[in-house]
Amino acid sequence: MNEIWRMIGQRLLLGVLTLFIISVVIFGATELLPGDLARELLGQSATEETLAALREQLGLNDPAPLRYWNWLAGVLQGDFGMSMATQKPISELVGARLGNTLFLALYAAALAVPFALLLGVLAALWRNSIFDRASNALALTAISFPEFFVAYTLILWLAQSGLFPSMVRITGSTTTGEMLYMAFLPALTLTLVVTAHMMRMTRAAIINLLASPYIEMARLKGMSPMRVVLRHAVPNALAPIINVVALNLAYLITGVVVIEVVFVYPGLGQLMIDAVSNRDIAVVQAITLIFASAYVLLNLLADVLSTITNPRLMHRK
Amino acid sequence: MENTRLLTIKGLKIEGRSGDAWHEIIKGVDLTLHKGEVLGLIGESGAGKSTLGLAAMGFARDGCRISGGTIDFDGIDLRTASETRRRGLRGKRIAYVAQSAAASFNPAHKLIDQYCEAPVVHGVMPRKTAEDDAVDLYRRMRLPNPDAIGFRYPHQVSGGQLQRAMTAMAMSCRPDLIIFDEPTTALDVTTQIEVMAAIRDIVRQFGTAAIYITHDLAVVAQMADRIKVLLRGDEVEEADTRSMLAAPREDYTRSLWAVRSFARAEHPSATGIPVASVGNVTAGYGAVDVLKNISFDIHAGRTVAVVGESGSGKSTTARVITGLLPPREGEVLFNGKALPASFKARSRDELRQCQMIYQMADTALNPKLRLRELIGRPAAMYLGLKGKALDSRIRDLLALIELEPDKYIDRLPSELSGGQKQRIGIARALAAEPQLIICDEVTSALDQIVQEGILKLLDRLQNEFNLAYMFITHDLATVKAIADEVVVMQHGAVVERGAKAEIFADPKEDYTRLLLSSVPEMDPDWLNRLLVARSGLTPND
Amino acid sequence: MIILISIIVGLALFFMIGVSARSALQAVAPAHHKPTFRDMPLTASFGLAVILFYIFVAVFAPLIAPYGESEVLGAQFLPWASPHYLGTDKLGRDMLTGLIYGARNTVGIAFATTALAFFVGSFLGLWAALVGGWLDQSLSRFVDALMAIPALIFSLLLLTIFGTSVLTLILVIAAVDATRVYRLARSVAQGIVVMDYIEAARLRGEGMWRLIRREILPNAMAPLVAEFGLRFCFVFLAISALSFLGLGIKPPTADWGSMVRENATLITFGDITPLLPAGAIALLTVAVNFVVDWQLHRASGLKE
Amino acid sequence: MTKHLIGQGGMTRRGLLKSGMAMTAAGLVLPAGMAMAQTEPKKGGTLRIGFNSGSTTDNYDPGVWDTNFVQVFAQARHNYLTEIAADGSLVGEVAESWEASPDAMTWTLKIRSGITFHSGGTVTADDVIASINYHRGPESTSAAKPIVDPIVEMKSDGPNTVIVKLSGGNADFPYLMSDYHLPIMPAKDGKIDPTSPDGCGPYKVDDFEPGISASLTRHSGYWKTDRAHFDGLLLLALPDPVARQNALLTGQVDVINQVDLTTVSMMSRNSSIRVLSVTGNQHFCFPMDTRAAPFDDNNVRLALKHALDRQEMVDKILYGYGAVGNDNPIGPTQQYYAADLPVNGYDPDKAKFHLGKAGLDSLDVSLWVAETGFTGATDAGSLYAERAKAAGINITVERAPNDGYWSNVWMQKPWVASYWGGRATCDWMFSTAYAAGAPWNESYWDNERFNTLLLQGRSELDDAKRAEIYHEMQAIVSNEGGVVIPMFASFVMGVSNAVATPDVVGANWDLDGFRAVERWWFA
Repeated sequence: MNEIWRMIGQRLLLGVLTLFIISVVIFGATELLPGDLARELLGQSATEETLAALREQLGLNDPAPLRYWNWLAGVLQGDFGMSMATQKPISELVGARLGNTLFLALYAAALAVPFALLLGVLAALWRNSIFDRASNALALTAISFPEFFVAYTLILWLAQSGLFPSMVRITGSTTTGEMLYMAFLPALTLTLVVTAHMMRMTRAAIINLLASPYIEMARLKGMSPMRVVLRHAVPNALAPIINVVALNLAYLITGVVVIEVVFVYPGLGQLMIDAVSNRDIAVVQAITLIFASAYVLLNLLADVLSTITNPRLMHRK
Repeated sequence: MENTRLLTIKGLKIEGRSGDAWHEIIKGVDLTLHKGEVLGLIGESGAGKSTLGLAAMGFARDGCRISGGTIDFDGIDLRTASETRRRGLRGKRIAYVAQSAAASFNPAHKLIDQYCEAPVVHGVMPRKTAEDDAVDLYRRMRLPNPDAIGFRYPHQVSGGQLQRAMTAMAMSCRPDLIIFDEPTTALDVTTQIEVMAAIRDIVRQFGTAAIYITHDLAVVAQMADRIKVLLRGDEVEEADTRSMLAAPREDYTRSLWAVRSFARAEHPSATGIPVASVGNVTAGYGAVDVLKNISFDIHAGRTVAVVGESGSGKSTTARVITGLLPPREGEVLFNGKALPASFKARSRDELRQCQMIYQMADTALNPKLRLRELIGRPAAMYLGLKGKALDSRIRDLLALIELEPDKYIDRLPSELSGGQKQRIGIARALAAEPQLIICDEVTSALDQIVQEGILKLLDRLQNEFNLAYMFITHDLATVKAIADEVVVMQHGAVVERGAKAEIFADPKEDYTRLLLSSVPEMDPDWLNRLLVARSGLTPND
Repeated sequence: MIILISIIVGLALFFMIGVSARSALQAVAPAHHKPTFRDMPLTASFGLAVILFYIFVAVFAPLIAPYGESEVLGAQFLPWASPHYLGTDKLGRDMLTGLIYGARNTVGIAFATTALAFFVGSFLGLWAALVGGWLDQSLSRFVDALMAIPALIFSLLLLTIFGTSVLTLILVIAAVDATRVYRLARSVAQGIVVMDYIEAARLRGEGMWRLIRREILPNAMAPLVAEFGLRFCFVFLAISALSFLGLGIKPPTADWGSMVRENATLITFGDITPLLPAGAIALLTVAVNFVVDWQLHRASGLKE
Repeated sequence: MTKHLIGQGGMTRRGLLKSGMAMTAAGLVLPAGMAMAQTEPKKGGTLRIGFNSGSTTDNYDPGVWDTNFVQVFAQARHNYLTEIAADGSLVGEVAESWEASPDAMTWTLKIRSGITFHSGGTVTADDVIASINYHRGPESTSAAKPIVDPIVEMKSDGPNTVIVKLSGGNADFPYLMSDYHLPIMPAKDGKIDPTSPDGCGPYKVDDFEPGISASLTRHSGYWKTDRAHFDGLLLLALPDPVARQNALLTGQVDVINQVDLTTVSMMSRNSSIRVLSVTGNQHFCFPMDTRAAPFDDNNVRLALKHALDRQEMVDKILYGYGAVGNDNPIGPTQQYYAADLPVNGYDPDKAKFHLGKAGLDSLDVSLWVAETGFTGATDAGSLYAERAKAAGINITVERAPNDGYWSNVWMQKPWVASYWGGRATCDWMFSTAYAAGAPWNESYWDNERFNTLLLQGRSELDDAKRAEIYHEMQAIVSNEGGVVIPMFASFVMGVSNAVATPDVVGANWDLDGFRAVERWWFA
């Protein structure tokens, strides 16, 4: 167990390093973007005079390294700063939307993960059967359509008939039940998008093991195919499956801008896009770091789980 | 006898698929096994031993199918029985012990869970009883700490113990028949004896019938009541063990027997500066010393065999000489001159002088390169050969290793047999025109007849080019065949070294004696005698 | 009922194409490859047939297309009837022509992008695995950092900085993809560099470049090629997603990703026009993956 | 990157300076009130509008509003000194009446009494002064700064009178005060609070989540009794055109703006909604740099003006929701519109003829476009290029990124796509975009005769003479100008049949001049 803690510690340190690299990359990238916050805020009606005034007010005239340093110093003290475009603290701006993003990600994961694993296991069990081929072809088809296209199709089928709403409107009084109902279509779209990947990986990971001597041993012990797959193959295929699930969970948190737009879902992705177009660097940085942390933490979680579920790593000689 | 008949196989045909075509692996074999009887199945790789063994369970591997004949197990026709019916027999009445217990135990579950699986699923006994039973059987199998060992995971248990645990697991439902598929092949000689003894005892205790598959005649001689010899899916002959050993009827059987007789003439004793000299080398990975102060010399035209069990530091010694592992202390001299410790610091010519042949030709040859490049590259690189000169050199080398140049020059390694691949490894080493060749277990993955061919080739080349060989092996028979000098290693240290004749005739050290005495002999009573002789000397496993 | 019929017709087509492609390939293949094609599953031969068809269309687009790439011919959104068998688009351009030229542009761009990503990504990945140590660590950390930035957002940033010409689009998507390729190439190569033949080559004194090119790369090809197939298809989707965010390929260059985006609004009214480019992408994706699956299966040596 | 990365891009991006206000010589003082539809409006209900815009940076600061979400949101909670009525006339709002000195340099505004803020206070002259002052001065970052810059001094004369002194005579001043950046907000210590939603408009804010939604309820003390019929409003940001359409079709909203024209015909088949479209002065154009070759030769300009099929553009880019333009920025609804000008139609031969006069056989030019230029600019460019081929003109359509289009492409590249939100008066339009030296003279056009006429027209008070002057100016622009204006684009809205609209719907801005929230009602 100590080794796990040490691994977690090491990986968290590496994660911090990763986040630092990312913050430099993103800061550099936003610096390179044409135009600046002042120009974006004032829009086309900007004059040189008003631009200069606004730049002075926002402190945009400081050299870039100094601004980065100020930002970093704030972050190290736990203060992500203010959104300059909206003049609101980042935490206030990001807080609710982060909740929404996580809700949608978890909702979609709750649908997609069991579904994908079940399909993957069944496809491996009945490999090369009609079921296997059909689910594979369908899964491939689902991922080969752009996300917004899948979303529009679902709207055509499920929203226009009035079965589910095509847009999500969250107010203070929205209950979880209502949320589940309203967010069903976005969650379903995401499910279709990520299922294929997880299912194919599950199937491949299991089939990959079926040539192992211990699988043959299990069969020679007279175990049923279902038991062979579930009890003998799956526990050993967990590492790749956990990894692909983590990767897709990370995607569900970080990569759903398009879905947010189509279903008017107030998540972090839209906020991020807005912030980029406004050159609101503090917000871009904060959201990128949230996304990157999600990625880093999920990968870490995946590795920890892979370790815990692997007796070879858990029980040394 | 008729009523004690347990397994009757008649005219069994099994086909394997390559692509769309099916070809026969087993070409109509008969087999009869009585209750409590042990039948030895022997043959080289590709003889169909395992396939036949599995067929006795009504089982065909993926890509294989039983295409003819009958398999009658205690009145049940395994070919026509439903899959469910067959599943009901497997593990319960017919059990299987695989070659590599390390690979055949599921790494995700504890030993005892895997032990209990068959009895519980087949409804033979409840879990609790099964657990108690496991401990009992572990004890009978003379496993250390039988109460606790079941609660370990496979990777926490040594190979020999795992093999016994697997035999115990096969016994869990007290089957009528156990198929042992080369259960001791992967083990060191000293461990092999323990396992053989344990298996033999338990089979006798429960009166279980067994099919014992192996390629090692000496092993089968200890285990089986009867022996059946297979060659490429056909039966060669079958006879009672003692009569088979005494008087094999068929030429093929005799040729199997004869392999052991190869021995080359001893070379004149060493003179002059050794080609390579390992001087007081201590080396290791991290803080652990794998080699502890070892020294030995290799002279031109002579073969030094480095012998020891797995983990004794044989291969590490080779890594020190080649420069892959710079030693912590000591040095390697080449023709009296110190070599840079790391291969990266060595000159091209220094690299050329010392070549290596690997155990697994499959991993030692780049599977995507053709022989022309595999062999030609060292010649082009070290000797600067190009074009015609290079081509003719490659052809010469192929001819040297007895492969027809025109036929083989553009082949891929996958288009060669195991022995041919090993020959390519030899040709590649020769292409550099070295003084020293390190042979790391070069024959241990090969069948005995093929082994002999390789050894003869190596011997011829040594005479032709006055090569020095460092011959790493765990197989004392090979040592006997080819070595001039022997270095015995254990736990990273040299236990004993000297001329082959001296070592074999009069080993000075206990370990050397243990090693030598553990080599199975083709005498059915050898194991009994040895166990009696050793009863004072308990194994350290 | 219509769905049922179309499924039956689809399956029939699938088998027809698959079987005939298999026999055709067998007939034209060189002798020692004949067994390869004889053994291939129907899905793979179907996939191969589709891919060859796409390549044919892409190469000979100007010869096949009934009209010019940007030619405005008549009213917009004409129904499917002669002479516009797939109707016209919103400017009155022939839909079939657009799809045919789209094949050329889309497949061309996707190929260039993926090839570039693989060249850079696999070289760095193999290099890192081979050299190991400090180089491996720093490269891997950097790539980890880049991968932690969501791909879409990262490409969006880069495209905003560098503009949206076809060249920058290729470079940016390739850069993002290269990180994924690096990871794969590195992990595959880590399995290869421990092989004895690499040790033998190192002991022989081979240089880095030759080790990568002759010793490692040929053995890493199978998984890399499989990944190539997948990445290749994802380029279409990336272009499509980017054009959703307003950063796709510039007209009049017709590409399927942008065509899907352009017509996607129609789908909510049950119009099937957007299905054409989307279907073209989907068909190619499925086809490529069928072939990739087959190749992987062959490489894995599983007998089933 | 544009502000509207998502969706179809905003029409109102360029805000104030491209907006226009009617300036009629006779309209300096007009009574309040306007013609309403015959049916008696009903009270009640919550109007839900889906907007094509909405950003997380949207806020209450009047100096930065630039998308129709905030513009309508502003009109919903604020009143202005003046208002452009649906018919284009100017009416008083907070200002009851106004009066100018003879040199039009000093204006006296009479503040309507009895108007209350949501927070309770009454609107006074001080509030008005503070509200306008917010946009003035060196620290101001307001987009309306150029409008209020000519104000030299503002002072109150009692609680209901404001006196404004200008640096130069400007007969347009009351029009300027209707600008959406200039709401009247409560003053405290002579300053308004730009972060406060407080206003004296018809609705007060309950909740505002930038980039997502805003909800409002009726201000019980609102002074207009014949307006603001809804109990409440819900404004939703629905940037994706499909999401917007579906929201309307499935009854999740009552009104949407910027209907996706590709599918408008299919949408309109739905019997529960109707498509509302008004054509004003909003026009799409292709200005060229008349200083640079080859556009410095009017023959080339004429050739280009005859090389495009305007009707086809209206049909295919606007799907019929618009009108053909004649390279004249003055629209048919305007007072001095010259209806009898010869039409610059699609005529490849004529284009060739003009090209020949310029001494050219063929012409290769690049046209820079982006969707921010105008919605459909890329397609319009493709169409233009396709049609111009027949005249031997090869147009290379260069699609520029939306982001930075207005700073890096527009007025930087020799030939670009652009649009104007519309101008109600000739003087305003011409002096902004066609007068020599004007900052937004996007064609860098300098026509002596035209410039002289512009000054004459501004000072001319006689209607007939003005008509004559503006007629000539339009002819000059159409024939010699450097801007190709192929079409006038309508504002196209989707409206649920549950919503009733007046007979006359404002065409100066989207959604009934941003005032749908106040002028419409549930049937």
